[in-house]
Amino acid sequence: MIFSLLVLSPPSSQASLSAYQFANALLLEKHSLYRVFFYHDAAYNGSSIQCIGQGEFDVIKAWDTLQEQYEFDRVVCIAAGLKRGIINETEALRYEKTAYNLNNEINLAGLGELADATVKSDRMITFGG
Amino acid sequence: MIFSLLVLSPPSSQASLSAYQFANALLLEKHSLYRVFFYHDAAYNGSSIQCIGQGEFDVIKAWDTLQEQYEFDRVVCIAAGLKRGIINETEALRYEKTAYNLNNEINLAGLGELADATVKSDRMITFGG
Amino acid sequence: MTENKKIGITLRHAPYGSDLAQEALDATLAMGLFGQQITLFFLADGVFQLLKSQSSSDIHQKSVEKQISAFELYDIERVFVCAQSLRQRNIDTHSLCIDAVCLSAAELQKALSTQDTVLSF
Amino acid sequence: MTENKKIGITLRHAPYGSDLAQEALDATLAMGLFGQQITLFFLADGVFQLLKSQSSSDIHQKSVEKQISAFELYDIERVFVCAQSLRQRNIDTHSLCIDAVCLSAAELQKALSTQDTVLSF
Amino acid sequence: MMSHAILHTVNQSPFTHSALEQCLCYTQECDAILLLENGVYAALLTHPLSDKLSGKKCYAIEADLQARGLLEQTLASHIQLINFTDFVGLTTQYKLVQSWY
Amino acid sequence: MMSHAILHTVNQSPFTHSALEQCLCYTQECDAILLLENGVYAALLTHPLSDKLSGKKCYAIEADLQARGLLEQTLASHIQLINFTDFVGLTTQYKLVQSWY
Repeated sequence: MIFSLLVLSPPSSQASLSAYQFANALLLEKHSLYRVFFYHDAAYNGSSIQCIGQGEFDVIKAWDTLQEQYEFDRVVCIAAGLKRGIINETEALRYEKTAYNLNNEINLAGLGELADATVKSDRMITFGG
Repeated sequence: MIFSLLVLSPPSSQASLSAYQFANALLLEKHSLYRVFFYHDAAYNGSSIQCIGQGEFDVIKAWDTLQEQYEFDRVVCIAAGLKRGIINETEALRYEKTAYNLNNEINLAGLGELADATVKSDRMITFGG
Repeated sequence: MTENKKIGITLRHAPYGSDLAQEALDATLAMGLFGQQITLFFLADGVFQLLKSQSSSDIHQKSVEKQISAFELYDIERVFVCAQSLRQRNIDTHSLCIDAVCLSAAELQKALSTQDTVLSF
Repeated sequence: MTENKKIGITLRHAPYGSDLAQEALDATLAMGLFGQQITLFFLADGVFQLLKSQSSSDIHQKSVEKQISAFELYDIERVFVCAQSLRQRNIDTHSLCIDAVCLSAAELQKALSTQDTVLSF
Repeated sequence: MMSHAILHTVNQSPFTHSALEQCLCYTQECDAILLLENGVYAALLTHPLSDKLSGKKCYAIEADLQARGLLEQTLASHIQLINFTDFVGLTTQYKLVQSWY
Repeated sequence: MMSHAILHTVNQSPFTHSALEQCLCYTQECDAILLLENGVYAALLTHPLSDKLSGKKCYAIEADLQARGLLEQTLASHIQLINFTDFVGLTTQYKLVQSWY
């Protein structure tokens, strides 16, 4: 089956870990993952500059590793990302910000990508809270 | 009276606005504000690269403006900031990150600053949720 | 996106306490824009989003009521609201800012189960 | 910090669902380190933090039980837990990982009101 | 100033979250309760804790009621509507502030 | 695959949050409920919705019970403990997944 995930929770919430664990499990089961759409405070899962202590789990890095093994799309909603300070170089220039922090493996894109994923996937699972 | 605030909520939560409105009101009433300590997901209130649309309220910028008018301390807990990707130049170098995004008016400091504020203030008010 | 799917969107959170309700409505309008067949389910505290006379400028947030009033422009016409949730909160249907269809919990469950997919806000 | 204040810390959230409980306990230990006179109040779902036999490696989080076991080292000895919250959750005091003093809601209210300040987690 | 009284703030909807219920559990006679943000939905008359609340000194942030369209609804009459300046004043009158969220 | 059945996920503690109560309101016979994260506290026997839950097909993520020390407690016997692979399997068996959080 084709899955997509809508993630709404920041890394501090276990729901963002559950989303990753669900993605990992479905890919191991030979299902395919079309897109993971990070919205609301889940936009913070798009950072590239989180500093995780040794021995602690880095959920963003875990997504990176999963994406190296399997093909799927990771998107941070551009509107959600902008207002939370998760931006790429283009937006940093446009808004005259001194830095950008979007993870290289993630796209900043509009809500159309959520609509597209909802239509093209057999299952859309929401992780919130 | 001397106040300090412990803020636990991200900018997406109204509690972070309430903290600002409370600070603004107490300063107008000629009380003094010793420290605002951003902890847990409130660390995200330390970003300098949020991009807020025209006509929308930017709570981080509002804190900046308030701090220009009155003297008080704004601290993001360093442990909370590091794991959430709210870092200054020093930490970016230490952790070999490509960017840093901490607001210039905010210090990254340890929980001792929370203990200090709790002891030195007549009132410590928590804004969470 | 040529397929046409029945997409249910559940909205269960009170507005303003966090911006989840606003962002959920933004997503709803975007789904409408992309020509999908959308049904909205306002449940539990989500019914508070539908109240008339919201005036949120003093708390510096954009009005959820205004977002909801734009539904028609986006061809979002199937709007269900939970009668029991309204009753528990003492909200009369005259206090709602749009014409929503009041359904019982059982009817809502049934309507939800006929969707092809659901986004849970 | 020469002053010595009576600082109450209320802990009301279940562990692991978010890292709030962990961060609250980190703050608690830091307050202890700074030699303040601390009293902890485990209320409502906060009592779940005190359960024995937590094993959180499979959900990739550090153990709240371990943090709590460090209280003694930090001279945090006044630990109150709400008897009613335990009872509602069917938790026996033998299932707790530290010796906490069980108090009624009224006693807890009274103990809280004698603090000089409170941090609400 | 009330030397042993507590100001309790509640910012979650009583229809969804137990914050107010918890608060009422640990509140004594001389304490006061301030409803703000989504906590102001407790000013509606019908929620299950309305009776319990009516015995307490209770305040609510008016701007939060206004934002949510609640000023047009039937509200508990004993709840006093205030602004943030009043909120600051309350925190100076009570020795402690406990936040329920 | 059950063509009109829904898998409901609940990740909030039933002692603090109404997510499970809301879920039970909109659940029919053929639906199933999956408890995860703080939702697994609903596996404790004493919470007020325990009876209602016992009539439903119910699952819980074992790692979440283990993390919270709940495997040592008395749990509702009809709840089936599963892992994330099983969770994925369930989502393929039910047409829809509604998340209560």
